Amino acid sequence: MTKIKQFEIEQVKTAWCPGCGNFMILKALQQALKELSLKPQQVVIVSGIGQAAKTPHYLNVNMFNGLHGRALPPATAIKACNPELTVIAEGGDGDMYGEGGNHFLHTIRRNPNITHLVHNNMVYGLTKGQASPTSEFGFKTPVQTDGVISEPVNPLALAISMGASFVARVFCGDTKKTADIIKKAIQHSGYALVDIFQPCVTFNKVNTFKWFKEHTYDLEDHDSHDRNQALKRAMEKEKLPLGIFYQNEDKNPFEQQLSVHENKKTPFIMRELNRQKLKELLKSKQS
Amino acid sequence: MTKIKQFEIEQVKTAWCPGCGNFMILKALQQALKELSLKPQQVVIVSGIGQAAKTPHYLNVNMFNGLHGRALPPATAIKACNPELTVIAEGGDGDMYGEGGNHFLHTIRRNPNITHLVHNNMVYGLTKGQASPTSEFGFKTPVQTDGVISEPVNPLALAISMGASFVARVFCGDTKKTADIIKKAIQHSGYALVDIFQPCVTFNKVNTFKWFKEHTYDLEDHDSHDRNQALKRAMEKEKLPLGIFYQNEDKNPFEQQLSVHENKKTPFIMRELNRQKLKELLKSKQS
Amino acid sequence: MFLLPKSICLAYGERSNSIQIRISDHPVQAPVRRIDLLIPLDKDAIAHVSDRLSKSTIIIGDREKFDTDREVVDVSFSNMAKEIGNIIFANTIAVGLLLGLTEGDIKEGKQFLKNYFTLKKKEEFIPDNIRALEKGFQEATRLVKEKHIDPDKFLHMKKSKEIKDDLLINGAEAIGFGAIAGGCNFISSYPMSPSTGVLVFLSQHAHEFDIISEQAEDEISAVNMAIGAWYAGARAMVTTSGGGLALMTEGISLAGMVESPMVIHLAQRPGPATGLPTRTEQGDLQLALYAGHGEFPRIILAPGQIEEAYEVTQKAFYLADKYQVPVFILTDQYTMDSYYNVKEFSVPEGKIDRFIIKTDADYQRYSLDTDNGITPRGIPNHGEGLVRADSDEHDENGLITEDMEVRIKMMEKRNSKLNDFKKEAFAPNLLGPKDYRVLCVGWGSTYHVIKEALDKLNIPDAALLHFKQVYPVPEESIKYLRKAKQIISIENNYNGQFAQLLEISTGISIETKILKYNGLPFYSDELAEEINHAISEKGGQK
Amino acid sequence: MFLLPKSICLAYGERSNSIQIRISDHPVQAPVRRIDLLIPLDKDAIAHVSDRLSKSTIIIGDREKFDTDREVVDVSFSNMAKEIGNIIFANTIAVGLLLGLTEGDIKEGKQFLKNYFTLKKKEEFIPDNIRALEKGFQEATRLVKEKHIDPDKFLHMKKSKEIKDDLLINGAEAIGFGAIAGGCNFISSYPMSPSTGVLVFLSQHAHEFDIISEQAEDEISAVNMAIGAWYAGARAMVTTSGGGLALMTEGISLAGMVESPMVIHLAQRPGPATGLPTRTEQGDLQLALYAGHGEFPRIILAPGQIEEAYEVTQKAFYLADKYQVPVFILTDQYTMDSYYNVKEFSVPEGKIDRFIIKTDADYQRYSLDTDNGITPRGIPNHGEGLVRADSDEHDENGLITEDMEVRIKMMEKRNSKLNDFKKEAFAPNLLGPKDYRVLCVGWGSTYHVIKEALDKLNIPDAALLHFKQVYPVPEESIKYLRKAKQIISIENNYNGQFAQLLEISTGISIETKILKYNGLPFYSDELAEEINHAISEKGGQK
Ligand SMILES: Cc1ncc(C[n+]2csc(CCOP(=O)(O)OP(=O)(O)O)c2C)c(N)n1
Ligand SMILES: Cc1ncc(C[n+]2csc(CCOP(=O)(O)OP(=O)(O)O)c2C)c(N)n1
Ligand code: SF4
Ligand code: SF4
Ligand SMILES: [Mg+2]
Ligand SMILES: [Mg+2]
Repeated sequence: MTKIKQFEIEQVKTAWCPGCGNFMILKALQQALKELSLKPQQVVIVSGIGQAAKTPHYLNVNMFNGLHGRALPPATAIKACNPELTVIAEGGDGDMYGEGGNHFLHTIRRNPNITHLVHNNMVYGLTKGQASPTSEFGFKTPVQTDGVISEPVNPLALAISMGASFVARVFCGDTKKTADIIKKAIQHSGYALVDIFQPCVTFNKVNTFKWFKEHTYDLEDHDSHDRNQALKRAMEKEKLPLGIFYQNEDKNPFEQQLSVHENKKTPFIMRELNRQKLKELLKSKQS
Repeated sequence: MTKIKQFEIEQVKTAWCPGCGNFMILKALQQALKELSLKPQQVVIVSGIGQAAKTPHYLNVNMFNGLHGRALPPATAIKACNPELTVIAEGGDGDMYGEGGNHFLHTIRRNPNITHLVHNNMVYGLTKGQASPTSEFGFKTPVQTDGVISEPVNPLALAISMGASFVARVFCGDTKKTADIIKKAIQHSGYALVDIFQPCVTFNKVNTFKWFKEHTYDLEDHDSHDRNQALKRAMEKEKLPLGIFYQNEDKNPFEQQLSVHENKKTPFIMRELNRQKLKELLKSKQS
Repeated sequence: MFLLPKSICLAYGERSNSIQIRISDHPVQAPVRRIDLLIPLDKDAIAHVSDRLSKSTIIIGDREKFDTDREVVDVSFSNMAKEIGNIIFANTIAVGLLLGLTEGDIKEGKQFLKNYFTLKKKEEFIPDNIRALEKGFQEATRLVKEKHIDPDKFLHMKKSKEIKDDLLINGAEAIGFGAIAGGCNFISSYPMSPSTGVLVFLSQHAHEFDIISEQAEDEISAVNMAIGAWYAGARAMVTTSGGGLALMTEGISLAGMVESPMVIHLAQRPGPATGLPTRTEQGDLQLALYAGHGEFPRIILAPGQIEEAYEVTQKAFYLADKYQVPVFILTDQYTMDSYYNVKEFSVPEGKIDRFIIKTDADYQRYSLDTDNGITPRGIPNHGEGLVRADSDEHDENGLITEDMEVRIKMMEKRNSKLNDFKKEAFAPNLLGPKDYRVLCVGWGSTYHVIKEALDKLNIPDAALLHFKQVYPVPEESIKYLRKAKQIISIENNYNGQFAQLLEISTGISIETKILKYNGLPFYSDELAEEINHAISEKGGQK
Repeated sequence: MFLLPKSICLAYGERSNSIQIRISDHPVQAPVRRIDLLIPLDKDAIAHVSDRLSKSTIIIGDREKFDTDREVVDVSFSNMAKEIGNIIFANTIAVGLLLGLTEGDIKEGKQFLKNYFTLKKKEEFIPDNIRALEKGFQEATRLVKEKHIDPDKFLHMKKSKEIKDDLLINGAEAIGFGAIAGGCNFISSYPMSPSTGVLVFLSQHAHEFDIISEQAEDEISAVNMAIGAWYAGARAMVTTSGGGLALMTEGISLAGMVESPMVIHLAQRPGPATGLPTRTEQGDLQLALYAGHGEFPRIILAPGQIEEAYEVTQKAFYLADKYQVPVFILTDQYTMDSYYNVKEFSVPEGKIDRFIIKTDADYQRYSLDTDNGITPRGIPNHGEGLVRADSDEHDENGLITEDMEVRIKMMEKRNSKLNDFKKEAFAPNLLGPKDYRVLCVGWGSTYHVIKEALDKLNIPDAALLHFKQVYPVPEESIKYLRKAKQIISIENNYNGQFAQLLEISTGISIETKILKYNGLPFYSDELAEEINHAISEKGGQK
């Protein structure tokens, strides 16, 4: 293993196809972490399974690469047990909005101070090209032979309507802006969603680099503290805005509301059982 | 078993507490079915597990009482296999928005022509009073001893933002209106959500009959075809509007998009394997 | 019950709304089929237990309510309760009546009510309940005075020093106490009968013991959260029942692969599917044994007594942490909801050993440089290293690999982790003569009931072998089973799941099985008959 | 492959990006360890298989690319491919080369390419692929001419009438065909390697055969949808792998309780957790056996041949419908992705028997008035009755009950449903001498490889007993196992799961196990050695 000085691993061999948007996301994430001057030891990336979810294998941080669709619950728990860690949950659109949809809903409700990065390539990459929850209506695949007949998930509208405290969308083609918004998401205190448009050059021949370029534009003149407006912008369909849609700094994060962190900051492994109280509680059960 | 003439079962013995709002919902549902002149044999109620989910035991219809949280997938499949059935999915707030949250999301996306009745008592009744996803902030229970610290799900806003084609909320205290809106939901072609405020007299001492009366009002002067407005109304918090928030008649239901129903209307059990085509397909694999 | 100072008692929810109380002048911890005194409070109660009534059963209740040929000593519970203000007070009146009949101490009864409602922060209920208790007590006096009832038919309760310091708790509380004593500081679960008691207990005491208690959106989230919590340094558990465990299956496999410790409390109820949510069964042993795809080691403990529930739960956290494997605690509705008094529990001394190291910069989470398969666990930001947990097959650093040699090594590493555990395994408990011919085999919640049945039968060459560790099957088992001429496996399920496990683990076949699967626990009197029958059928021979 | 008219071939994805082709003048359907000709296309390919190379292995490739001591016959695949326009054409060039070396018919090769891309609606790829094929073919001629290679080292392919009508399909297609032939008209699944092929196959042919194919949001939805579909009258299935099955566990229990038919195709891959997604294993037998809380019957089939995959899948729908139980089809990545030619499949004649009745007004879904536990199924709106399926314990009408007598009857009803199945069970297949001393036991995908290994060894008293029905263990098994002096269980897993199942089912212990768990299938040559070794160790004795 290389020395843990920075977030890049030297000579990393990825499983990604040449030209895949994931490389740009990896770079943007490394950039953001570097700019935040975090120590690799402080950062935990929790991921599911998929091409996107392989990202933590390719940079120098703590990693919890769990099950497909299940990154958010461990991420929430890790942050709850050690609020000093910077916790990022990362995965694909299938991972996070399909298999993991229920955790998406309920993590928004909890509002833990974690960053949620979703590589949205509108397809299942790793399993070779089936429709994902964000695939567009009519998108044809070997399984959806007549094209997708379900309405795609709009993760931004969903998150804003559920009261998420930071909601953004970026296109990985703009690495600088991607890095910048990831940075802001990490800095945000509370749950922060960054939906990242990512071309899959192998299995999505519709939503290509070119397509994303042509179908997106930067949010401007937008008050990211106005929830109704944020929702409206999130529901735009013709051209898809990029940027921070919504931000609410006043929501208390999940782990800060837990009584365990109220008086003590000691990490869990340093804590000891309160034997005296246990004895007292046992005594209270004397018949 | 009593004769299947109407939807009431004579001398039914429910497992519900005296005074529970579920009785009113049962009555409203029976009323709605009767007014629609449906035959009991045509109706299938699919439910999960919980006090609410026991409803189909207490009326004369076909019943698929499945697993906690899992009513929507079988309901969707039943409708897909036999579009002539009137399919209703019914359960509690925990059932449908907690355990079953992911199916809620994705059923909205599919838009099957089913009716979704959620008894929303803001608590887990059957398991004796833990918080549900709709429990209010601060609601205390034996598990949430410091009160709920997560933001409650707003099922209406969620459904509207996801593109649900019929979204309503009622209070079971008004049986007539409840019956009326259930009827409209059944008549609606596509997925129809009716979130039903229901007091749990045993485990929810906060959101009582009185509370619901005082905290709700009827939606008036509202254009239920304006999605942005519907969303705004759904997000109101001080007083909670009741009625049909949103309705979109132009969405093609899931099962009507399936090729199997395109040319034939024969029920599945009547269909036969096309042996000729199978022989041909096998032949195409000759090496 | 709380007023049974010279006796031991047992109670459990037998119908949705019934409770069995057994009072004796010597310790008893098992239910019996026989009913001496029945106080039916609702219309159907007599019918529900009709097959358990004998000629000598006394029935006390609202006579006019019941459509029965049997003699009912008339006490108008409903009217009395309504006088106090609500039909629900009938319960407390019945307790008062029982207290009166057994000549218990009403002062202590009142004190109990005060404490109970104060603890629940429902002080407003105290006065009416005390009135109800008194009413019942007086009613007992009347019944005796008016000769409706012969007081000598009842045990008279006297205070006893011997059990003065005993604890009166149920199985759910014992598991909760065991968890706290085992250093548990994280529980994530989804409510499910009969397992919820443990979640409630730990939530109630979260402040005192610095526990994070989170109700998850579903069981999948619960188990994945708990694994995350272990990863970050907590001692975490989940509590659930069969359906919930079914949903946790994939997460259990994750724990197996990332080599995470995990503690899973599984309170069984009758299945399949929703089954009988408020009844009892031992039907999910095989589910616990094989839950999770792929092959990895696990430990399954099944306490037979309330004391053991405390003991094995505490130990479960230690074992999980030490061996980095999932540890199951298998109980059932019967265990969860039964109370009896037990001797005071000892509180562990000394620091809790966490088996966690402060990492160096070159830390490898899955280093193969170990001779027992166990690589010391690191925790993020505790030391200079990085901690990489991976659900794919991985190399020593926790990075995904397809190297076949590494695959083989990792499979062997994971599956050898319990080799050392044998030394500290829980041996099965042999009760009765060492030179038995007949060996009754039980596991989990049937301990007391088999013991009592055998005590009743008093067959000189019959013994009980009880397992509180059901998997890995303890090595001593073979020795014990070999010695028996007839083995009788007793299980609260349909297929005799533990007998099957014993058979594959020991190669010894078990022909006699006593199985009960109607949702109720065994009764010691009924079981005694069945054992007797089984022995006479085979003559105590194989 | 497609051009091997006088031979049978087998291919499977052995690395993420490698394929093994075996060509022979007699039928072969098993992989071997030995490599005669290696065409490495990427840098690491030689290292990946280095332990399988012998002195006589010929390597053909871009010599400068490889850092190896071995002799490499230089063919510049990359340059040639780039000339055509893209590095991916290297594959087709390699095929052309192989075709040339074996003197195959280039015309048929071209025709295949045309058909293949036309079917995929990628006609634009045809011309370049044909050019690539030709290039490779010519290159073979050059190699022979310039004496870089001795053409006599290769089998020369000739057309054969015998196999003219054979089908060339893989396991995934065979399962798909079987499903169609079995009347499947509903599939709901979530993609997961290596099971997705079946979902894709049925989706591709949904129009022709009136199939609803729905990609669910997760596996939980998939299994619950499929049960709903059966309820409404469809013949439904799910296809998944271990992690997905883990998530379906609760749904399987639901099928058990509501007595729904269900067909579950489980394509195994190495676990635990994510494991090795593109590799093979037989590690989830016990998961399939015990998935689901509570106790209910099930059937598990495990085809050993492509023909059997077709046969048992078809039968699975019949059995599920008839016995109202979940039926598993257990395959693995090896089966899914392997191709070889097989004789034409027969298409079932006559109406598919649905075992469904038109209901009367007093229809009871769980009527106990049956002597085999099976109540005829009704379907909503088909007749006058109501159809009530309930996951709680229920009465004959499907209404929730807590009646203990009914509970017992329903448990016994459900668990007796397979009593009649014995008559139509799939007996195990005995290959080799009837008077064997050594009996090799296999199940599922190992059929051909064990058979070939035994053929190679040619030991007069060794036979193969292969199970395509693994549960319930067929009754004949005892008879077969008893006869053997030495039983050798051969499984692609770590724990010898089937051997354990045989032991509990027959009481016969199996001491010799040959297990492989590195993610690869057995090789017949390697396996022959191991069998030989196992026999000589024990001398063919118990
Ligand atoms: C329980 C489970 N179901 C299915 C899979 C198979 N699987 C792995 S990744 C994946 C989807 C990949 O799509 P996405 O999450 O969008 O990631 P991408 O590869 O596109 O980055 C699936 C279905 C799995 N590993 N586990
Ligand atoms: C998989 C699973 N988890 C948990 C349960 C236990 N359970 C039954 S009903 C219920 C919640 C009931 O709340 P809700 O859905 O709101 O219905 P209500 O009783 O309030 O009408 C729970 C947690 C279960 N049956 N299955
Ligand atoms: S399949 Fe798509 S998402 Fe995956 S690595 Fe290749 S291009 Fe990227
Ligand atoms: S617990 Fe609540 S929801 Fe359930 S029946 Fe009683 S009052 Fe109704
Ligand atoms: Mg994707
Ligand atoms: Mg509720």
